[in-house]
Amino acid sequence: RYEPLLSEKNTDRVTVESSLPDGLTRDELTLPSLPEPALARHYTRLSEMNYGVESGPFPLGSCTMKYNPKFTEDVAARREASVHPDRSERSVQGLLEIQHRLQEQLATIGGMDAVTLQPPAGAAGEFTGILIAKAYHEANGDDRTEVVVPDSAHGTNFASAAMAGYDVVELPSGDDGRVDLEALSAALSERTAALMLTNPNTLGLFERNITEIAQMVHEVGGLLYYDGANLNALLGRGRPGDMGFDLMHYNVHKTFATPHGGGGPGAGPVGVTEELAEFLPDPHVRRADGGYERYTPVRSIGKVHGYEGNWLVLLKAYAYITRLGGAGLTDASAKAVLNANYLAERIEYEVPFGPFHHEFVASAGEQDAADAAKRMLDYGVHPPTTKWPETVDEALMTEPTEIERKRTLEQLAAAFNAARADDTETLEDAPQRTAARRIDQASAARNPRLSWQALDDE
Amino acid sequence: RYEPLLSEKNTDRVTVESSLPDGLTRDELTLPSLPEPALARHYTRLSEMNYGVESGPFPLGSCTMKYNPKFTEDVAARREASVHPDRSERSVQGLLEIQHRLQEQLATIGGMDAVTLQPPAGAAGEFTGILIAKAYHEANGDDRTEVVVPDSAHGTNFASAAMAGYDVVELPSGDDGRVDLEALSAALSERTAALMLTNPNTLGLFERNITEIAQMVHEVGGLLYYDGANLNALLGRGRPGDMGFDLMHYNVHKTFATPHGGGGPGAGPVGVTEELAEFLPDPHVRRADGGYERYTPVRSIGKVHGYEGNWLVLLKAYAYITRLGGAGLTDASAKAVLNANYLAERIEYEVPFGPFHHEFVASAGEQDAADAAKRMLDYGVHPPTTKWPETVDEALMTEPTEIERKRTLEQLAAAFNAARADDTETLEDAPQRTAARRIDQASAARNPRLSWQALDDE
Amino acid sequence: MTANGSPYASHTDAETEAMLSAIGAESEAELFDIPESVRFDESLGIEQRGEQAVRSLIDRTLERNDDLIEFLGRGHYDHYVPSMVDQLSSRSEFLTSYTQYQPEVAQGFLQALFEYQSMLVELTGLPVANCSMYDAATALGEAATLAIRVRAVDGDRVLVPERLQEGRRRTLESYLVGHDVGIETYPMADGIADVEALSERMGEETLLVYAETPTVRGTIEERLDAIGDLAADSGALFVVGSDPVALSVLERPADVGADVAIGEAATLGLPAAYGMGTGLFACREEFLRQVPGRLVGASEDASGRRAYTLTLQTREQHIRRERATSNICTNQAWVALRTAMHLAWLGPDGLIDLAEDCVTRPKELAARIDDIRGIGAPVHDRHHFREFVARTDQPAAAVAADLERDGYAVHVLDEHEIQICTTETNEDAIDGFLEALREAAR
Amino acid sequence: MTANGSPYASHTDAETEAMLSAIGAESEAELFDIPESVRFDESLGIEQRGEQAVRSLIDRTLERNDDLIEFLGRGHYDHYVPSMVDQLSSRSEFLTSYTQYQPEVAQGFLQALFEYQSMLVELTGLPVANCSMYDAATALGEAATLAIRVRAVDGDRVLVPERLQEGRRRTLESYLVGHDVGIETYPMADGIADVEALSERMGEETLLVYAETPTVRGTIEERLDAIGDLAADSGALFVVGSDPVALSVLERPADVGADVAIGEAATLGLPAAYGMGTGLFACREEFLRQVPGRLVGASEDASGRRAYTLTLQTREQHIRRERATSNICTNQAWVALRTAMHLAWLGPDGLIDLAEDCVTRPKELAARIDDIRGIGAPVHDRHHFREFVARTDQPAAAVAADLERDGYAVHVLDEHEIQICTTETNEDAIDGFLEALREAAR
Repeated sequence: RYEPLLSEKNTDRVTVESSLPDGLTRDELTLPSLPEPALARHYTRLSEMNYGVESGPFPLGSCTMKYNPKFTEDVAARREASVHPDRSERSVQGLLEIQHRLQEQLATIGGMDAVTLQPPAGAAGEFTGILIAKAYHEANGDDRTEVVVPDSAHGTNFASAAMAGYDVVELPSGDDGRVDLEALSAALSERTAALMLTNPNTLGLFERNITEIAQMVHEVGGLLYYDGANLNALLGRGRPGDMGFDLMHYNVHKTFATPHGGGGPGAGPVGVTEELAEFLPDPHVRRADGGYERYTPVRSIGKVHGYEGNWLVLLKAYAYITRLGGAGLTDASAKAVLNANYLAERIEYEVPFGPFHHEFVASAGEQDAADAAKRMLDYGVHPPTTKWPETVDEALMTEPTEIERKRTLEQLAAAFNAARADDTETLEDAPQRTAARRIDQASAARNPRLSWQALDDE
Repeated sequence: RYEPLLSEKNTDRVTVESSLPDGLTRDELTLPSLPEPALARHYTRLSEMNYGVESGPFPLGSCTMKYNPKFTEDVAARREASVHPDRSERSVQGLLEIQHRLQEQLATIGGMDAVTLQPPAGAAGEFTGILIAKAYHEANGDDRTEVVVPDSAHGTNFASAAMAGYDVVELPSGDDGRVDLEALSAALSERTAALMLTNPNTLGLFERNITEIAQMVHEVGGLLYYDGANLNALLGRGRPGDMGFDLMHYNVHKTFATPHGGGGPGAGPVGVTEELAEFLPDPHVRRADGGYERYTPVRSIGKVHGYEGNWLVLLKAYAYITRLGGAGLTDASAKAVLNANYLAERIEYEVPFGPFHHEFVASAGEQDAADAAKRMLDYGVHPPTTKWPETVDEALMTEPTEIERKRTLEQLAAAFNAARADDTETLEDAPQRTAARRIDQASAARNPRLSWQALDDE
Repeated sequence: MTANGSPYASHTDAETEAMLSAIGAESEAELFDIPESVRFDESLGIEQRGEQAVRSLIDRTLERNDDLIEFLGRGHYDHYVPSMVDQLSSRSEFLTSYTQYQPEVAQGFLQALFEYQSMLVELTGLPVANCSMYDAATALGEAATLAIRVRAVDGDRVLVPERLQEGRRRTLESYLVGHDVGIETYPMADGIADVEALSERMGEETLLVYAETPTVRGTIEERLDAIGDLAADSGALFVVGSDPVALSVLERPADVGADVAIGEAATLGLPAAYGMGTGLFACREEFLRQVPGRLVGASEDASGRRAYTLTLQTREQHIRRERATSNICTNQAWVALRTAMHLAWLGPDGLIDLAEDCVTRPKELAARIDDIRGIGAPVHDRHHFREFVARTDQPAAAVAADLERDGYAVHVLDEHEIQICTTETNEDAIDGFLEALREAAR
Repeated sequence: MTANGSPYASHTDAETEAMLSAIGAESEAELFDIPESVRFDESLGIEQRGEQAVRSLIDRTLERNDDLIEFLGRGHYDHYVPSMVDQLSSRSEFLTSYTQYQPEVAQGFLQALFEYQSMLVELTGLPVANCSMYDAATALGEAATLAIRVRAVDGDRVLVPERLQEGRRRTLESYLVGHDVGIETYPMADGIADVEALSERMGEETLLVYAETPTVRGTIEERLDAIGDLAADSGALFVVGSDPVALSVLERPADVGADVAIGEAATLGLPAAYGMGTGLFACREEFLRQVPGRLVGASEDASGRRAYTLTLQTREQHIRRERATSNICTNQAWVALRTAMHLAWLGPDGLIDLAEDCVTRPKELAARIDDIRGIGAPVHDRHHFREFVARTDQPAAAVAADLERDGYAVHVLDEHEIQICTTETNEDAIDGFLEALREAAR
C-alpha cells in the first residue's frame, strides 16, 4: 500500500502577513496542512513500513543493533533533563554531576584517564581524536602529515583523518585478516601522526599483536587511536588503555544501547591518556569543592559542536551503564561473542577468518551478497552488512549482539541458509514480501529527485 | 505470520520459596519467563495485528471512534495526577478542583444541575442512574417496578434496569424508526420508574416528539433517562436537560475522545436535575471556602465503584473539553453530522430512515451484513456495526465521526460500494488480506478454550 | 479549519461547502433535525485553549496537590510500573482500538487478553478467568449476582468480613439493591477471620461467603481452607479476594475450595491512579456460562491457523439484554493488557521476589516502628503483606496530621490506630518517615 | 539470566551450555582471543542497579539542577513541542531502526526524511537539502569545507560576523584546522552587518561570507541581498544562517543570493536539551555532488511504485573514504524526523503565527522592560526575533545573579548588557520576571 506524501494529502499556499516591513519578508509559504488525526495516521503508517530492533533480529555487522531499554527513554524525557546550554554552572549541578559520572564510567571501561562527551557521533569522535593528536604533535613542535589506516577500517577513519588535513596511508591486511607487522613497519615513519585501529577489527578478529603494534607506533612517535565501533566485544575483558592505545572514541549508540534513530543521533565521547587530557575540547567537567565545574583544558583543541554534544543521548547511555553495572556489561560482551560464534556455527555460508568475537564476516561465495541480503528480508529478518570489508569476497558481516536468544539465532540461521539455497533468479527478484520491492538505486542517483518539489517539476 | 503465545516462547516452573509458613503458600508458579527485548517484540508484533483509530477510518456506529488527541495521554501520565484514593481532602486540592471543573463542564453540556464522575463506564452510569431513580421513587414512598426501553436501544439499557431489579418493558419503534407515542402511552403506567431513551436514537434519528415524550413520562410519575451514547450529535445544539430529561450518563470515551483501549477503560459520569442531586453517589465534590471538599449527598445511593471511578480517563476527558471549548465541541458535532450525511450520500447501500444525525443505519439488503463487513476489512477500512438495530434488515450502523475529511469519507464510501458489488461467495470468503482469515466463532463457543492451559490439555 | 472549530475535525471551508452541496443542504445547522423549542444556542461558555495552554493549566492545577510520600494501601497498592508497560501499551493500535467484535483485525489485543486470562488461571488455579471487571469492588458485586443466579433457590444472604474496604462493601450493597439479598458480616479475631464465629453464622440461607487475603488490614488470612469447607458444607459460594502479587506466593484460591476469585488486578500495571483499577474475576468451570464480562477463546481461522475471538457472547448484554449475566460492556481491557505486560516483565522469579518483599518489608518496618516510643506495631500478631496496623498513644488523627505536615500520608483507622503500607515505591523514604513518626508519636 | 548478568541478554544456563557445546567451547571466556598480557579482570567497579533504582537515582540527581525559568536563546531556542511529536517519533520502528541501507524495509523513515528535505527546500528556496548535520555549528563548518572544495583555487579566507555564537565560531575553526584557510570577521552596525565595512573586507581571497538572520543578538538582518551581491561579485560562497521558524516569514535565502543555508533545525522538534540540535543544510543545485551528509531521493521499486532510497552515496565516507565530502556517518536523522513532524503539526498557518509571535513578543517585552528604572531595551533599534539585548545601569552579572536567585535565567553579554529571549514557553512567567528584574535592575 503506497502512502502518499504529506504534500499530496493537502497543501496550502499561504500569504505571509507580518508586522515586519515587506522588504524583510517572503511573500508566501506553501506547506502541507493537515490536522493531527491525519498526521497521526500518516506517521503510524510510515512506521509500519520500517524495520526496527523490536521488529526482529537485526544482525548488522559493525553497527551493534542491541535492544534499547525502554526506561532510558523515560529518563531522557524528564523535564529536568532539558535545560538550556547557556545555563550557569551553579544552576545545573545535577546535570554536571551526571556528565562527570559518565566521564568516569567511560574512562574506567576504556582504561583511559579522561573522557570528553562533546563529539556528537562516532565520526565526530574520530575527528576530535585526530585534532587532539595534531595538537599534541604541534605542542611538541612535531610536524607530522600522515595517518595510517588499515584497509578493513571504517570509511569514517579515512575521512576524519583527511578532514583534519592528514594524508591517509592505507595499510593492507595480512593473510590472517589482521594487521601485518611488516606492512605496518613499512607504513610507519616519523611522518606518522597516528595509527587508527579497530580492535577487534571489522572481521571480528582481535589484533593479537596489539602490544607490538603499540610499541611500533610509539617508537616512531605516533599515537595509537582506538575506534570504538567494536567495543561491545571487549567489555570487562580488555581495555584499549591497557593495550597501549593513547586515545579512543566510544559509540554509545552501539555499545551502550542508545537507539540508532534511523541514522542518529548518536554520541562519540573520546577518551585519552593523562598526557593528552590537556588537549580535550572545551568545556570539560570536573569536581570542584562540593560540586562540579566546567573548565577549559589548558591546550584545548576548542570545540567540535556548538554546545556539548547530544546530551539526551549521553543521558540514556549513562542510564544503561548504571543499570547493567560492570557485571552486566561484562556479561553483555560474553553473550555477544557467544551469540556470534553460535550463529556462525549454524549457518552454511563459509566464514573464512577466525577466531572472531562479537561479529564475523561470512562469504556469500558465488552469490551476490547484496542479493542474498535482499532475499533474507523475505525470510522476515534484517540482513547483515554486505560487501564490506573487501578483504572477504561478497562479505556478509554479521553481528547478532547479545540480545538474541538461542531460538532466535536458530531462526536467523535458517533465514541465512534458506537464502543460500535459493537460485540466482530468486535472489535477484528478492525481496517479494516487503513493503517495497527491490528499489532501483542507480536511477535514483542518475536522476536525483530530492524533494516533492522535484517530483512536481516532472 | 503466527505469533506464538508467551507461554510457547519460554515458560518456567518455579518453586515458591517464602519466609511464610508452608501451609500458607503455594508450591510452585508456572509463568512465561522472557527478557524485555523478547517482550518488546512480542507486544510490538501483537500491536501490528490490531486495528486502531490511527490505522484508518473506524466508522463503528454507536461507538464514536473519534481521534484521541496525543496530548491527553501526556496529561494523564503526569506523576502528580496519580495519587492514592485515600489521600486526605486537604492534600489533593488540585485533583478535586479538576473533578469539580469537569462536573461543571459536563453539567453545562448536558443541561444538568449536578454530575457524578464515579461510574466507571457507560453501563455503570446507566446502573447508577436507575439506582438514583429507584431511590427517588422510594423516597417518595412510590413503589415502581418497570423500566421502559425502546426496542432499538443498547442492550445495556435492558441489562442495567434488570440489575437494579426492574422488569423491562420493551417499547416497539414506530414506522419512522422513532418512538411511537401510542405505543409509549400503552407502555407507561404508574408502574413506570423510568423511560430510558437514546436521542438521537441508534438509527441516528432525533426524537422530534421529545417534549411530548417527556410530558407523558412525567405525567405517570416516571423519570426520563438519557443514554449519552449519541451525545456527539448534539453538542452545543441540544441539551438533554432542556428536552425534559431528568438524568443521563455521558460516555467520555465516545463523546470526549478518551481512547477505547480495546474495550475500556471508559467513564460514565451521570448528570441529574437539582431534584435528584441529593441521591448522587458518595462522595461528591463541591466548593468549600477557598477550596474543594468531598461530601456525602444526603440521600446518596452509596457507591458503584470501590473508589471514584476511572480518574485517569476523566482527566483526559477534562483535557479534551478544555482544549476544544464550547466552540470546538459545537463544531465537532456539526462536522460529525455533516460527515455522516456526506458518507450516506456516497454509498450505494440503501439508508431507510432519516433525517439522521451523526450516524445512519444502511441496509445490506440481500447481502449478509456481517459478510459485507468482513469484505470491507479487505478494502482496508474498519467496517460499521452490523445486524443491529434489528429495526433495519441486515443493518450497517455507520458513524464516521467528525475526524474524517472529505477524501477519507470518499475512500470509505468506495470500500462500502466495492463490498456491495461483490458476490456472495466473495463475501463469505472474506477477509483475505487481514492478519487472520475468517475466524470460526461458533466452534470457539462450542468448545471453549479460554487459556493456554486449556490448549495444553488437548 | 473553522476558526475556533475543533482542531481534530479541520475541514477546509471548501470541503465543507462541497459536502453540503453534495447533500443538498445550505448549512450545517440545517442538518440538525431538532425542534426549535429544544434547540440550544451553542453558548456553552467554555473557553477554547491551545494544547500547550491546556497542559500548563492542568499542570498548575495538579501542583496544588501536596507532594506527599504515601504509605497508603488498604486494597489499593502502588508498585513500580516498568517503562516497558507504559510504552508498549501506548501503541495506538492497542490504545485506540475497540472491543474485538471484528477479530480478524484485532488478533493482537485478543491474544494479549487470552494471555492475561491464562496468567490469572495460573495465579488462581481456577480454569476460567474473564478479561476484566471495573475493579475489585464491582467484581465482588458481580460475584454476588453470580451466586444469586447459581444458588438462587438456596439463600438470601451474603457473608462478608466485618472489616472490609468501605468501597467494596458499599458497592456490593449497590449490586444487591435489585435483589432480596442481605449482607451480614462475620467477626475477625486478631486480624483474620474468626472461623468459629463464622461457622455459627453459616446456614442454608447463606448464598456466598467472602474472605480475602491479604485482608484490608494487611494480614494474611490463615484459615481459608476451613472457610472453604464451611462454604462447601452449606452449599454457599466461596469467594476469595486477593491480587496478582499475593497470589504468586499464597495458597491458590482453587486449593482452598474457592468457587470464585476476585480482586484488584491493576495492582500490577497501573500507578495509584486515584483508585482506578481492574477487577480480577476467575471461577470454576461449572459457572462458565454464568460468568459476567468478556471472555476470549481460542479458535481457528479459515486457513486453519490458531486465532482468538470473544466467545460465549450469548451471556452478554448486547445479545441477551435483560437476561444477561451482567450489564458490563466497556470494561478495563487496556488496563488488563498493562497488567499482563507487567506480569510478563516480572516473570515468575520477579513476581515471587516482589511478593516476598511484600512479606518482609512490612515486618521490618513494623519492627522499627515498634521501637519508637508512643507507638506499637504490628497490632495483629499475624503475617502481613505490604501493610500493617499500628497503635498510637497519641490520637491517631493528630499523628497522621503531623505526618502529613512533614510530607507523609498514612491511614487513620480509629482513635488510636493508623495503618501503614510499604512497597518498593516508598522504601527510599522510610528513614525520613520514621524520623517524622518519632516526632509525631510522642 | 546469569546472576548479575545483562538483563537484556538473559540466556538461561541451559541455553548457554548448549550453545557452548555446539561451538565446542568450554566457557565463554575461552571465546575471547585476547593475549593474557592485555586481558582485563572484569573489575569495572560499577554497581548493577534495578530499573527503578536507576530512574530514581537520575531523578534525584537532576533535581539538583535549579528550577529556573529560562529567558535564554542566542542560537538555541525552546519552543513548545506538541505531544504528537514525542509519541509518534517514539514508535520503535522509527526510534530503533538503522540508517536506511536496506530501503525495502525502511520506506517509512526514508519517506519522512524526504518530506523533511522537501519542507526545508520550501523554507530556504534552495533545491537541495540534506537530511541532517549534527547542529548549526557543524553545518557551518561543513559549509566552509564545501566552499573550499568548490572555490579551492580562489581563496583562503572565510568572513563571519564579529558577533557570532561562540560554539559556531569555534567549531568552524576546528573544521578549518586541516586547511590553509583563515577566519576573519566583519563588523556589525547597531546589531546588523555593517555592509560597507564588509565590502571593504571582501576580496578575491574570500572563500565564503556568512551572515545570519536572526543574528545571535536577536536582530533581523536587513541587508542580506546586499551581502549576497558582494559575495556574488567576488565569487565567494554566500552562506546564510537561520532556523525553520524564522524562515517561514523572513526572506528566503535563495532570494537573497545564498548558495548555502545552514542553521538550527531542531528549534522545532526538540526541547532545550542542553544544546542538542540538528544542523539544517541546504544549497544550490550545482553543489549537489559536493553536499555533505545523507540525501534521500525518490525512485521506483521493481513493481514500478514510487519508493525512496538514500542516494548519491558516492559522496560519502563509506564509499569514497578520504575523498568523501564529509566524514559524517551517524547524523541526527531521528531529530530531523521530529522536526518534520513538528513542522507538519504546525502547518503553514501555525508556523507563520508562531513566527509572528517571535516578532511581537520581544517587541512587547522590550517595551515593558524599557519602562523599568535602571534598564534600557532594546539596545539595538532593529526588528527582533524572539530576543533582544538590554542595557543595565547595574553590572550585568549582578543583575543576572539576582534574577537567578529569584528563579530566572538570562544571558550576560558584557559589563552592562544582558540578553533576554521570550517564546511561548516562558510567556506565562513574564510578570514575575519583570517583577524580579525591577528589583534587580535598580
